[in-house]
Amino acid sequence: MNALSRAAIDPSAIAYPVDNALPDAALHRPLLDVSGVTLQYKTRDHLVTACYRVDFQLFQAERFVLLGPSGCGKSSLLKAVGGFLAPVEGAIRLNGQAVTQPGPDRMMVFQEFDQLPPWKTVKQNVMFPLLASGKAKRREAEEKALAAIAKVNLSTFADAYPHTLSGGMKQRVAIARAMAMEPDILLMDEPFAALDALTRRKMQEELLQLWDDVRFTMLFVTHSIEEALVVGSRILVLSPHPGQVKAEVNCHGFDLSSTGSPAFQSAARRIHTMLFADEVEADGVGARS
Amino acid sequence: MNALSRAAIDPSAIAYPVDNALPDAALHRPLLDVSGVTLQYKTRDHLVTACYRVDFQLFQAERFVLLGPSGCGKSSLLKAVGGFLAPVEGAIRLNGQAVTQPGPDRMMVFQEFDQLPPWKTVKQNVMFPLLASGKAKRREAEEKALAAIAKVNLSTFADAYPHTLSGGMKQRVAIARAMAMEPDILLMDEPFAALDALTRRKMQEELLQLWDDVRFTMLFVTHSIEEALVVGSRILVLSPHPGQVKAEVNCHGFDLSSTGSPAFQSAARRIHTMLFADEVEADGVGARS
Amino acid sequence: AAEGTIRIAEQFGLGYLPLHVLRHQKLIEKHGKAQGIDVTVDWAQLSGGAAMNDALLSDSIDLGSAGVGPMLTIWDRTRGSANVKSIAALNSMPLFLTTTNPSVRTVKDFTDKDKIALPAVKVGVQARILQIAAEQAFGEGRFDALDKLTVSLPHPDGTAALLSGSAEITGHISAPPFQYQQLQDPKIHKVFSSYDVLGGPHTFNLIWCKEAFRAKNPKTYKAFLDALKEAVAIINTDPEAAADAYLAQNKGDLDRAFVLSLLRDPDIQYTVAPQKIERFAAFMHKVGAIKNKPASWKDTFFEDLHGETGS
Amino acid sequence: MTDLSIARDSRPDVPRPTPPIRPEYERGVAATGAIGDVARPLSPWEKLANVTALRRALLLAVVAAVWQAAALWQDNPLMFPTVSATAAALWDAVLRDNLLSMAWVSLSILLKGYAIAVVLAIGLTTLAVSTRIGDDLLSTLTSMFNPLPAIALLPLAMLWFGLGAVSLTFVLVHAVLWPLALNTHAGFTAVSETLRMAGRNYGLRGPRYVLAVLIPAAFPAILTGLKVGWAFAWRTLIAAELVFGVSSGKGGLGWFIFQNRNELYTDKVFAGLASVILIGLLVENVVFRWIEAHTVRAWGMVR
Amino acid sequence: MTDLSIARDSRPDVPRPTPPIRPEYERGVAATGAIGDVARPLSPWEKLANVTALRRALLLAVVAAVWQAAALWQDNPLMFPTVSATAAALWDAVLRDNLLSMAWVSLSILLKGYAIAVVLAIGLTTLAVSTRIGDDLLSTLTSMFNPLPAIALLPLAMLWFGLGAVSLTFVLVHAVLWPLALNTHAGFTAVSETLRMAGRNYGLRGPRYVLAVLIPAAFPAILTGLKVGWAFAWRTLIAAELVFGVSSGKGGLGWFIFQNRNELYTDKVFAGLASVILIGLLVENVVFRWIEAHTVRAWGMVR
Ligand SMILES: Nc1ncnc2c1ncn2[C@@H]1O[C@H](COP(=O)(O)OP(=O)(O)OP(=O)(O)O)[C@@H](O)[C@H]1O
Ligand SMILES: Nc1ncnc2c1ncn2[C@@H]1O[C@H](COP(=O)(O)OP(=O)(O)OP(=O)(O)O)[C@@H](O)[C@H]1O
Ligand SMILES: [Mg+2]
Ligand SMILES: [Mg+2]
Repeated sequence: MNALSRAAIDPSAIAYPVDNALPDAALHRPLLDVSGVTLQYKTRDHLVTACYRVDFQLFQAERFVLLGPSGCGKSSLLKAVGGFLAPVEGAIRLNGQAVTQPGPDRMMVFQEFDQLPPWKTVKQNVMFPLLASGKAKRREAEEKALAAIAKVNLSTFADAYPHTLSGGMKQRVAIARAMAMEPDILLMDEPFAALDALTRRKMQEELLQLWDDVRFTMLFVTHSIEEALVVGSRILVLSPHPGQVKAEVNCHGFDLSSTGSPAFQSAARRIHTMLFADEVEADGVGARS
Repeated sequence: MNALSRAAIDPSAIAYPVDNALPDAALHRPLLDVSGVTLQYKTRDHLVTACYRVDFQLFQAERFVLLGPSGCGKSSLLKAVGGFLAPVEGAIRLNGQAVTQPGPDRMMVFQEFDQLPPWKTVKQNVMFPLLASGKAKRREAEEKALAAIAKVNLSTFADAYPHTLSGGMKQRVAIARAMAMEPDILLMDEPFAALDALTRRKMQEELLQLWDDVRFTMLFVTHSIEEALVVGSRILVLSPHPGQVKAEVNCHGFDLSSTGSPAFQSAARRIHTMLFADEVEADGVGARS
Repeated sequence: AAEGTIRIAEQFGLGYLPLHVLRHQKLIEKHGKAQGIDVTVDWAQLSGGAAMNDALLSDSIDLGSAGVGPMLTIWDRTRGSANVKSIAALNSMPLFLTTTNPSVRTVKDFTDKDKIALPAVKVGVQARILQIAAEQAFGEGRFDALDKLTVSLPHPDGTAALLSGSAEITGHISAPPFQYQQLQDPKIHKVFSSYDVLGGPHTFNLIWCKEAFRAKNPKTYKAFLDALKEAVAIINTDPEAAADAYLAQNKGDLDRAFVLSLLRDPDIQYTVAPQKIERFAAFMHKVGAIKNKPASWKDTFFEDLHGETGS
Repeated sequence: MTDLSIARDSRPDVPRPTPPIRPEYERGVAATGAIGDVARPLSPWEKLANVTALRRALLLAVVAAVWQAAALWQDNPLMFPTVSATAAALWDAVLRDNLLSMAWVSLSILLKGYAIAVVLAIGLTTLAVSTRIGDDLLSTLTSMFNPLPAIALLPLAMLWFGLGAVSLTFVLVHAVLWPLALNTHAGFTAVSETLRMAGRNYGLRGPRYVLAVLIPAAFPAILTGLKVGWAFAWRTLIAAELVFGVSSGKGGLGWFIFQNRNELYTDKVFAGLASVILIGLLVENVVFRWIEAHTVRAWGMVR
Repeated sequence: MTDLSIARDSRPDVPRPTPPIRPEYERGVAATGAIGDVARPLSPWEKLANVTALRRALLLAVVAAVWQAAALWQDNPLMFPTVSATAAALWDAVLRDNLLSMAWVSLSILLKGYAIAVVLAIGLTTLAVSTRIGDDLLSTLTSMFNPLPAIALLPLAMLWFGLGAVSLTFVLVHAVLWPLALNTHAGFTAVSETLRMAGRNYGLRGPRYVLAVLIPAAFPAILTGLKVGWAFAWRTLIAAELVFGVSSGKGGLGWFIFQNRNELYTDKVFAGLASVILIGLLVENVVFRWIEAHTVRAWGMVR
């Protein structure tokens, strides 16, 4: 049941399980195209560059991970893709169309604990986007919500208000809310950061299971290399603040059962070196523009 | 520079470096005595038991870790020790005195991102408790604050307001704020959860360094077994909701350099089994009273 | 309004007794029938001359009733446009300056320690009368000599202040019945009556309307005027009935005997003909409150009453 | 990475406590299915003190006692009648002067104006958060009209709506609209960025967004606005009734107060004011408390 | 742990897209020391539209135009004068009637009353958040006194403070205190639990806690209260000056309005109201905007 006890698998032997492959065209046009995107925040007396000329592409059904040190602009990039933040340079295109506003096709799990409307119970919170986006009628929404809540182990708290939940429980509600939507694109910002090892593993499982069922496209922010390898199929490594692209690494070969394997360990070590090579000399994570 | 490259050390060979040991009396009276503490929340239509008859003792200069699954009452216990939550059963005694109210002797790092007064810049935020508690005059406070901010790598953001910081940066400010106080007792609630691997490691180092300088007593909540082993000297393992004491485990033998060692791995595995033994059968993390 | 309806606004107090009587006895309806029309009367109660004029100018009412001051003001301002004029006077009443200060015998005796309450500093009827009295006492042009002592207070508050003796108010010019209630208190005495100041009885309240109303509703207008005349006649011949009408309109449990004693007071006269309007207008013109000076009281009245002897 | 041993040596003068090494242990976990409320029982006195209604009633009694004492000491019934005189006058007014129906007249006009103002305020603030020009409009109109007293609107109200209930309603709307809009707008702008983003993420826009996200999120501020608006509706109504007076024979509480003031029945004036106070207490302690308990308090948005 | 292959087989009808496998790459990182503002330049039109003052001035011009048109259409200068007539009257009043010094008289009394009310409100709410009985007291007093119109306090004010500025100040305090206290208290209760705990963790208690934590944390709500209070101070002052204002021959704006209304100089009445409006706009757009920009906006507490 837990990864440590699993046998190691050679990652190079694992490839995508191609069963009902789509036509080529859909495969070779990226779903999401982020090109040369610079994000900046203007504050009263400063101008903060969150990330600088970042490019990456997401193809359909990819599980794309943004990995980088604290403050390198991961959340900002996710918000830009979500349509909440306009790039000052470059463009973000979804299916060839520039992203200008948020929408329920891109469900987002935020990093903050206060993303749950406090006036709705856990169940209502999970139903909210289903109803608001017209994706389900009340009855169906309720069923889906209860199923999602059960997946994150909060069934007994279905009627509790968010302010009575612990930090990790709030994050799980947000995860359930996003998963219940079965969106085309799922944007997740460190969703599992507040969770203990077991809960986290269970959530990862549920997420991968859902992906396998629905084959949504996922953009996932994490600060854990292990999580990136397990959850993602491709990893974008960002430099420290202001974030720039350092590398893109494939990791579709790993899943939850590979964490102990030597291939996994060496991939982790490789990314670790990539991420923190400069730090060893500079020993500074933040630099302000 | 990083743990993965370090040689393994036999943990049983490491003991406390006893240099200027205090008289016996101080050693054998616990600084903090939590006995039979049950914590409950009353909501409008429910009564939630956060933890049930928890006992533990903290001796001076101990680094005591609370470890348990999401929602098991770790934060609640910390709040009770902080003086924010009164136990409905049992007692919490500090130096033999019942804890009735919060105070600057027990500096707390909260789990939530909104713990920084938004009307103060990073520097002012770190200076705030120093000034408010009268621990330092303005000049000295400023010096201490800047030093602490440098330790968490936020010097360039010293004059930024909290709302312009990323989640991880906010947590680092809170850590700097607590460390600058050099308190007798430090209460930390998943302080490193939002941090990437490198930053997290750096924070752990700084914390242990400070402990070694000041020898404060620390109560530390984490959901990461590895972090518990590295940061703590003793670990309290809690059962799932409502939290009860499952075990107390010594881990003063491990430090940042031991993470790769077999002893460390086996300790981690042992705690993992302890924590999640029931789950394998029950497969449920939360149960409501 | 179309012929057959009339909207009248009245106020509280004995001054409006003719209106109370014609309302109580449904005299307008009666005289309407005599004209061959069914008149519906809408009554409104407003609380002062300014509100009255606002209501009239905004066509919220057809007939407004208040003191001489507001009438002259609106007459002056609407000359050449809406042409508001008086229909009739309602009464002649004296206004008393009363005081609690035993050393005050004439207006000259007021010192800076005294305060004289009146409803509207500088602009109300009471203020004008005080100004006329001041001019008489201190000499030509010194009409504003006492203005610095005056304080705006509604009648009831001024009366309460004077009676209770607790505020620094030592003088008051109000109107019936307040001034009579005050004089029942032995600590309070009269300094002057406006009749002395103006040299005889003078009109206190009138009722007026726009020229257009009279032109468009001649029958209704006539019915009203006839009713008013009858009401005045009733008051003068049958004070008991008038007192009943007053008490019925004002619901409060004022002492009937007190009301009757006021109605029998020779100073209080009910007549549709104006008195001393010209004197008043001349003063207001002199101090710049009105721009036009009526050559005679008739300028400010519709011609229906021009046959009466007024002044 | 810093070498701990160096740091250690650098501060040899500080006492360096070292914790004892204690034995490890493991424990069985008790079944906790049936943990009930283990709170310590309260003393009867504490229980009584917990009844808000009781505490507030006591407080009211104290206020009344202070009033009575002050009135007796002043001994000036024409300006400041005692509580007992006021209570007697109130009772008398209810029985003989139809005070209740007058209060009802006022209340019904007030509720109408209040309701219209609430709708307008929501509309205006929705506009203000949706477009920048709407924001300018709200801010400009509010700073222009909010300071204007009802009396200033009187002539205009009469000009447009004539004498009577419509004008009163207009003045009431003016009294309630601006403070409510100010509070609502401030509440809207203070909604956390994350909640906003969550709402917009669901595809909510325009009025649906305001209704489903901003209004509940800003509800504590809106509630304050409603309370302030309620109070000022009364203030304005009473003041306006004095000026507008009555038409077609139906006076409200303001008229009652004015009438009795004119006849120097100060105890009745105070009775009229007391009924305003009583209605205020009732609305605060029943209506607003209920709303609060079922919204912002249940949601943990306020303490 | 669920076996993925089972789940996969259970939904064979759904198309199962599979992403392409792309080559990996590594890149050098550019030096970013000198990244400046890379925002796209705005068109002149956008730049103009960004000047708040300009937008609001335009808005004012539109309001004035609507007023002028409505007044011309009504054609009733005695009830509703045109903008131009009002402006002329305003100019005339400034030159000949000492309007500026009258405005100053009003303003200085208003500021005094306002300041006292602010202090009282802070005190009362501090009490209310510190003790339960204080909470009851605030809630009860507010719901009792807030609905009372200033005119109701007239006899009491006269009784206690006599005529003149002190009574006026008293009435002003009444106008400002309750809404401000309501807003402040609501703001206090809505401060996030975490911030409260952080503050108390520093050992802050009582007034220091309120000053250092609650007031800044509740500042958006307090600011709203200050704005509402400011507006109601004006409303009340103008209404109350009619009664109290001119005892020593120095009338304020309210007196100016009252006097001209009595004499049917409607253009001057509107000129008086216009100066209230102008002061309101000035205070909102200069004073309150400045405070907002340097507090809640700088702190990211409001959008
Ligand atoms: N609202 C804001 N205003 C100004 N600057 C901001 C704002 N939000 C983020 N920033 C800045 O942008 C940079 C990137 O922030 P972001 O939140 O994207 O980082 P992150 O990669 O998500 O970090 P973390 O892992 O700590 O969450 C930071 O330097 C931060 O200071
Ligand atoms: N304010 C509250 N009101 C009611 N119930 C609460 C409140 N805060 C916490 N709880 C409940 O108490 C239990 C323990 O919460 P707590 O925050 O202590 O958990 P935790 O161990 O810190 O979890 P996590 O690791 O997810 O932060 C949970 O079941 C939660 O629902
Ligand atoms: Mg982030
Ligand atoms: Mg917690």
